[in-house]
Amino acid sequence: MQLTIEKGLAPVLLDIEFKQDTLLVRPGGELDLSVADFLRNNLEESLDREPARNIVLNLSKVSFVDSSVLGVFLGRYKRVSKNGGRVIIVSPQPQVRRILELSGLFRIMGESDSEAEALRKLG
Amino acid sequence: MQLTIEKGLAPVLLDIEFKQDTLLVRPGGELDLSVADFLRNNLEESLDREPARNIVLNLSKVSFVDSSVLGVFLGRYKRVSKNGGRVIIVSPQPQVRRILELSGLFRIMGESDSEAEALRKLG
Amino acid sequence: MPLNNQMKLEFLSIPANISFARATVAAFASQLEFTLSDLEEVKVAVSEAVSNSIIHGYRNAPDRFIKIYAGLTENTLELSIEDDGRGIEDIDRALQPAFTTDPERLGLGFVFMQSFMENLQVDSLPGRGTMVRMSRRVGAGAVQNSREH
Amino acid sequence: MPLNNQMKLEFLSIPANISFARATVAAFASQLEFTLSDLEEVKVAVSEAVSNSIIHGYRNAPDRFIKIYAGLTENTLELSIEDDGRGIEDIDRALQPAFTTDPERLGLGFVFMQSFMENLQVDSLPGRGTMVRMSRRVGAGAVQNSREH
Ligand SMILES: Nc1ncnc2c1ncn2[C@@H]1O[C@H](COP(=O)(O)OP(=O)(O)O)[C@@H](O)[C@H]1O
Ligand SMILES: Nc1ncnc2c1ncn2[C@@H]1O[C@H](COP(=O)(O)OP(=O)(O)O)[C@@H](O)[C@H]1O
Repeated sequence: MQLTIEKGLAPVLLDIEFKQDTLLVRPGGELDLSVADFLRNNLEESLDREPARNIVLNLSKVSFVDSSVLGVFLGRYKRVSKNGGRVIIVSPQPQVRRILELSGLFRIMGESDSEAEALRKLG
Repeated sequence: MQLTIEKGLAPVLLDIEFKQDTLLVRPGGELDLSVADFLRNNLEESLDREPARNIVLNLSKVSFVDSSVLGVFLGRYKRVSKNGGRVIIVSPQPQVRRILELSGLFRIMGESDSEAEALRKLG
Repeated sequence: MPLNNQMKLEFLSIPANISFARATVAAFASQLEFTLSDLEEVKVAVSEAVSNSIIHGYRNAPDRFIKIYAGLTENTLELSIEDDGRGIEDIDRALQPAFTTDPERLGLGFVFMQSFMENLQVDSLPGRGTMVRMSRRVGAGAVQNSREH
Repeated sequence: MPLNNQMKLEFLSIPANISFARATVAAFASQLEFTLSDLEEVKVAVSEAVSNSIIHGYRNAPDRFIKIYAGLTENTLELSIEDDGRGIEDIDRALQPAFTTDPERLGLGFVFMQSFMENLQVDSLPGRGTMVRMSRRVGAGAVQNSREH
């Protein structure tokens, strides 16, 4: 599933794929409050639809996150971890990585260098 | 001769070479009032120093010009044309090209696709 | 047309702020569906108006302020650029292509603003300042009238 | 320290303006020799402060205004972000990591501002508004204190 919302010159892309009881989530662009609802709603709908146990969050195309979007990630983490699922973050860019570290999200979510490695860890 | 002035994230580069009685001028970046004096002074000094008859203005790395900088180009055109020299513009980017057209500068200066072609025209 | 967004920007009258001003207006305007080439043209218009305030309005005094107001309707960018500098004696003459009061300059600033934007309006009072207003519609197309001089 | 440059930016309290605001501050700050990574951190701080004004200050009312003031000394960016919204009852508590009045949020906004900027100061009057001031020196280095909660 490929979704785009136009935000001037920086479109936010969201690609969601379901594979091996895991939701592969690939957002792109600058993620802030203006796209938080869009992200939250699409993730919730996907989790409602698919029997997904885990989430792999591929952040390689994300150039910016702030705390509004970390809240969306944490909310989805809470939902899947209730059923024993996990969230693994893949390839965050350095500036995004720093925010994830500072927020403590890295302490509760795992990190992998690639989607394949993340799926191996989860499988 | 390689010159740079730092302008935040958009450094203005200026490379000037003398070849076959022609000054090859290669500026870069966004050219506006804030660099007009820098350009004017460096071009004047080069014209004082070298026995240059013509100027080849390679604009391939220039992403922005406004009328302040066109004034600098026109001033140098006037100086060399007094001695029968010419100015040829090489590879302007589309948005720069439009400004050159609109200003009428293209009517008095020639255009070439490469420095080599410009030098052939002049030689 | 109702405004969907508005911003005001005020900054010191120094040449380093010209690129800042045009980048800021372009970033704001990019909330509409302008093409990159449209935005390049808007940038030229902003650059010319701000340069004029610095050079002509304030005669290069670096401690004065320039104000930009921008509004977005459904499909139009509305802009005004304002200084409280020397002002313009004869606006009609100032608007003529190739007219300039500075022999080092080309007199093309207003020509570019008029070519790249719509509804250019200049208000000015000698000794009080100058306000340049202009707008640009999405899809208005590039250069309307290619003047030469 | 004398200011070498100054700008003020005012814009509507809508989420689309958050990215505009951080891009504008970063463009202005780039007149100093900040690294790209410094500018990314400044952007996060601006994003958090502006989001707070929209969400907490104005409770998502889209017709209010947010003001940003930025000044540059030789080596420092000084910032203030201001709203005239609801204000903060207990500033000390608001500044605590993980404190939030909105269960959907993380309470990390001020943590990020404090980590990425220096001299964070919050002035607020309930019912009157909030002003957040902070600064960032060139070469001040990245995250000063990596908190976890
Ligand atoms: N903001 C301003 N304040 C005072 N005079 C101005 C201003 N803008 C333009 N002018 C006057 O109008 C003339 C024409 O402006 P313009 O077409 O931009 O050409 P140029 O800037 O090359 O002179 C200027 O030479 C100046 O006398
Ligand atoms: N501009 C503001 N206006 C009113 N209240 C604010 C403002 N900024 C922050 N606050 C209050 O401070 C609390 C903590 O802010 P912050 O650390 O950014 O976390 P969060 O935004 O996630 O709640 C907010 O929950 C809110 O109650």
